[in-house]
Amino acid sequence: MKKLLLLVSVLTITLVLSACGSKEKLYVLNWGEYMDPEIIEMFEDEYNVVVVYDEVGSNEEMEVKIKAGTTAYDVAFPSDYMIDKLRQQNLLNEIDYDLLGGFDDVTMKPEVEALYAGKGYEPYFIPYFWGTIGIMYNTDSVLEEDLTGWDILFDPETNYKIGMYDSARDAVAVALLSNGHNVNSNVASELEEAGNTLKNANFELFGDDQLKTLVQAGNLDLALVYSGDYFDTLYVAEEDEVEINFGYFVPEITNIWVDGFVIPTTSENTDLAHKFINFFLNVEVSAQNSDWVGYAPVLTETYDLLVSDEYGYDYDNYNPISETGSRQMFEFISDDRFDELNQILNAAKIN
Amino acid sequence: MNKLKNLVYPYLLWMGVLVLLPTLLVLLLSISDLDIFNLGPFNFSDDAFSFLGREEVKIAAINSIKYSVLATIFCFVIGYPVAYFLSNSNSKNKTLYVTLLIIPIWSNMLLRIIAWERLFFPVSILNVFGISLDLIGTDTAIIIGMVSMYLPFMVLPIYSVLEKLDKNLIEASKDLGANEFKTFRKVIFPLSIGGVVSGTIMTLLPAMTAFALPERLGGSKIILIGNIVEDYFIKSGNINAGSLISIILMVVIVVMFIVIVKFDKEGETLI
Amino acid sequence: MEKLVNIKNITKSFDETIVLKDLSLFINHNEFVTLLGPSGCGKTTLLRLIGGFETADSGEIIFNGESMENVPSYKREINTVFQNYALFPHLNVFENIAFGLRISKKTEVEINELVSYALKLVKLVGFEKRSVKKMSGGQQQRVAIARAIVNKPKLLLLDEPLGALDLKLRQDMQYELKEIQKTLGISFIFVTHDQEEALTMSDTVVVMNDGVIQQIGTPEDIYNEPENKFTAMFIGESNIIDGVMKKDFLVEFEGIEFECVDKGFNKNELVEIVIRPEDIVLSKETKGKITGVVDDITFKGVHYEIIIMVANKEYVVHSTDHEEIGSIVSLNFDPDDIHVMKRTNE
Amino acid sequence: MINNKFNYKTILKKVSKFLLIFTAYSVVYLPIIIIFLLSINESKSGQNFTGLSFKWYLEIFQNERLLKAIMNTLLVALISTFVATISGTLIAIGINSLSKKRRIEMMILNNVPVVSPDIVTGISLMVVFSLLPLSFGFQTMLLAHIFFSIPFVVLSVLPKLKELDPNLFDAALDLGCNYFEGIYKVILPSIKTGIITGALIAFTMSIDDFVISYFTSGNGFQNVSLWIYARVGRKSFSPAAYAYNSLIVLLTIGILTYINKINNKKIKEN
Repeated sequence: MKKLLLLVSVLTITLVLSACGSKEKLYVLNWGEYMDPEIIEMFEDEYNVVVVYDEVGSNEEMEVKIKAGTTAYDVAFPSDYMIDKLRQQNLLNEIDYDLLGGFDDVTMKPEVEALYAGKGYEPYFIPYFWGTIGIMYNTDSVLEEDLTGWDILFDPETNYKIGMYDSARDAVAVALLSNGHNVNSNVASELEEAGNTLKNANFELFGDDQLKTLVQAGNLDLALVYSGDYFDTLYVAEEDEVEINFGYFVPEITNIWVDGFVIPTTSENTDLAHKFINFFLNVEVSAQNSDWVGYAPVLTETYDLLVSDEYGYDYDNYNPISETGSRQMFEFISDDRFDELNQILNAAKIN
Repeated sequence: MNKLKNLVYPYLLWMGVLVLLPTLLVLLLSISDLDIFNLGPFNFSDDAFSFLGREEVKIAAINSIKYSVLATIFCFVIGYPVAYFLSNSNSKNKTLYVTLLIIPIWSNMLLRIIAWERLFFPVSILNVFGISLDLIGTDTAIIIGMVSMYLPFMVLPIYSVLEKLDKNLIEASKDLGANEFKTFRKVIFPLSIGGVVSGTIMTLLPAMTAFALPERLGGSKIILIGNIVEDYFIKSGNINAGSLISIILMVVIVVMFIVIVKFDKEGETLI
Repeated sequence: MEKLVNIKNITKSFDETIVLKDLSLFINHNEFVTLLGPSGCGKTTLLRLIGGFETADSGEIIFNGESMENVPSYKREINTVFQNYALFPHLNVFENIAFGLRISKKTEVEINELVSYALKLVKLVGFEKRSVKKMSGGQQQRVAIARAIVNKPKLLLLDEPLGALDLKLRQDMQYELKEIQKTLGISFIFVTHDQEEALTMSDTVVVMNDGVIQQIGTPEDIYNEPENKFTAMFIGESNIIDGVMKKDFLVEFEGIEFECVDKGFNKNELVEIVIRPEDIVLSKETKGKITGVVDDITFKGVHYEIIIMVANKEYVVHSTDHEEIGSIVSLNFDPDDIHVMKRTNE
Repeated sequence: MINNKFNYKTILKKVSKFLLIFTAYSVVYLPIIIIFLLSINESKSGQNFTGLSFKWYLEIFQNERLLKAIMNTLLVALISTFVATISGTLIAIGINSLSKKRRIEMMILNNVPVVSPDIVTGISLMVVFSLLPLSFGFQTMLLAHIFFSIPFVVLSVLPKLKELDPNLFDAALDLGCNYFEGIYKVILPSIKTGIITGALIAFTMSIDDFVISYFTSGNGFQNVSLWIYARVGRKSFSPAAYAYNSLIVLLTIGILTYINKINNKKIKEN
């Protein structure tokens, strides 16, 4: 019994020591595997701070964590509509551009900047990564000519095995698009029509991270995915030297999303938060980060660097816009409206 | 013995703060529009109750009961005989065999569910053996998954009750003319009810409130009450409705707990 | 008449320790037999073999003319009263007793009749609905007996059923069991290590030790005519003296020749003599008798227990009158108090 | 007199017995085997077998975040099990000495955490902790794990206490033990198996918990379940998780078979 008591006392001491480190702390709330750990270490060394890195799997979880206030997050990475939602609940600080020295010598890619221009929440965030949603297809089983638009996903008599993303906003948005409506439509009839489209469709399953691997394996022929999912599978397949038997088709009109740095009002260290954001405005750093994460960068300089032969990335099918094509970004919706979308999705799941 | 009583008082305080206070809070949440993230003034409202009428909630409730009962029955049908054979075997590493059956519950449940998911798709490792399953989204997938996760929780209590059974009773029954089967039916099984009750509770409860399992193995097409509660708490932010459903779920479980426990007079069966 | 039970050359061992060594025994109808011996002598194992709870390594058991090989215990018309009663905790008194009857599919009417008869026999009328867990040891024990006899077995096995009872209750139960055996007219095999119990209840006593039968006989034979040292020592108290058998009816020990009632030994055979302490009468010192010095005296209620030192050997004597320690006395006994036995080496 | 009746009934019984045992073990172990196969598969996506490799086992120690998550999981599990077992046992002793009615009431209170869905426990603990002067992270998660482990310890110790002869404790006091010695020397040894079962279950619950940890964690304190769940969003998680999992299972099986072998040797000796 004596030995046990000794063990416990040692454990509690080490624990107490580890808790109150001396260094200044920066609390970051981000998606999983969405930032190169090396860059965090570089930041920690340069500013002699400790970055406490918390991870979540969805925008809604991010909102819950910030609203709960159980941790004083300094930097978070919500998507466009969530930035708008947090702003409206005044949970975000405005970005103080004077503190972002690096901002002057970089320019935001025009098509990215155009997305959120005039949406009202520009002052609250700095873009981090962006992407589209599209259809990942298995090249062995799907005929190129079938890939015309969103309706391929919703054909009730399809003999393709189709996977739908298990997220209310994306599923309903794509249904709306296939009926020619806007992703943010709040018109009851359009939403009802979208609901029926989803209900009558013949989905194999609703999933999230597994959709991309299922298409690659041939368990699914088509699936609604984020552009990042496609690239992630592409890089892994290249690493594995495995035959690339899948493609990414972006219909004419699709949803586009932007994740951005934000500084929640819970932050107790906004200066350090700005330094952290500023750190990623450096072209080399953001290039290394984009290379690790695999998503397309938002800064033109970084984009040019990655496309150059030093990295040799080819982003043309990352966001291929034809002249007639257009992009629609999600806007802030209230909890009730979100609940409505969720009901539509659940209804589709149940039938 | 009475001095031992005051060991209980600190526990009362601890449970008071961490059980009664929150349960009251969740109750309050379910009958008002209190915002959990900034506990301020609130007024009573019954909009949470309107959620109960929803199609998705009704179907989820039916699914939860259907799958948890089915899974528990399968766990019992497989679990009881296995517990019986194990406790009857006189091999010297009997305890090892039982612990081997319990070890898997120490590995992460989400990983095990994902492992099953990979097996249930047509293209899977089973193709090496010429087998190709297409079970995702079917009842079988959910039942197999639940049995795989909860079978040890059924076997353990039954095994321990059978182990404690006084062997003389079995001889007495045989002595009075009952053959193997009758002895089992009239003596062994009735006396092992306590274990069956604990096993049932420890299988039915988790199965009823599962949410990762139906999501992955049911292809999110089969919704259980756990998914609805997760949706309302995290995704669509109607925490009040989520609280109401959780309260109802707890009441149902407690009632079921009391009804099942009636089988075993002492009243504190569980493990 | 065919024997009820015929046990032939039974040997049984539990992982290398031999518990029964080539044992043969037969039991008649309507006979109260007791297996008596120290714990670990194999008596319970023998009982369990008859009951079918163990299978012998070799040898045969014939019950009611049929071999019991491969016959499981539930097919034998034998019932057992277990040492710790083994009452079914989940059934009340009535259901416990009716258990066997329900198995053999008796009608409800028959069951009620038989159970109330059994309850009357064991004096537990009115206890039908009681839960067995809440009853006293004596009552539980009687339920166990009722549960066994109600099935009208041809043979009843009792494995030290009175062990857990207090003295008074045990004596009553000994008497009651004897009565029940008489009224039912079936054979009982009763296992005990308590010699007094064996002597008061049995028609025949089988003394066992180390898996071997030491002696079979009526209580009187066992007590008065012990065939070997073990039985003499185990049953009652006895003084065992080495002696020489001069000729029939004449034995010499302690250097003095005495008349006795035993014969059939060859001349001058070395023998052992058993004299019961209560058979020795003390008297003033007289020539021609064994004389000794009173070494110790203890009051045992019914009698005094006096230790007499003769040369360097101790004699135990039970007598009702007091003797002074150190006084010289003579030991007197009649010829039929002397029991001569073959000398065993151990 | 060996029973060698070999009719179809015994064969049928033997076959059905084997089948049932085989199904039970295979349905429980199949995912473990798949996880093991995934852990030695070279390819990250695990869709196709691109070669045998143990790199994911190495990556456990290279992937700093996963390693930290594993350390956190084990740290919380060990401490919470230790504290829960000690306090749970003492509480069970206390409850056992109550009158029947009081005891049932205490047990209903004790079973609430076991009975209520994890998500409710998680949310309510989060709210209560936010009212208390606690920093979210290790402290709150440890407290939460202790909270839901104690009831299981109480539930496994109590039945053993009921089998205990009540005046054992009085006998100890009578022989001069003081109050604590009485418990420590007399009661604890005789309910050892109950305590061990309770500890094992508490450990299992803590290692495997996800939902309650999700709501009671913070400040970057992450256990393995949270690490896996957080990766579901943007990119799939690294197979190092499979490797860690297989390591735990292999280790436990190894230890238990070893202990079993020793026990059997010990039994054979005496």
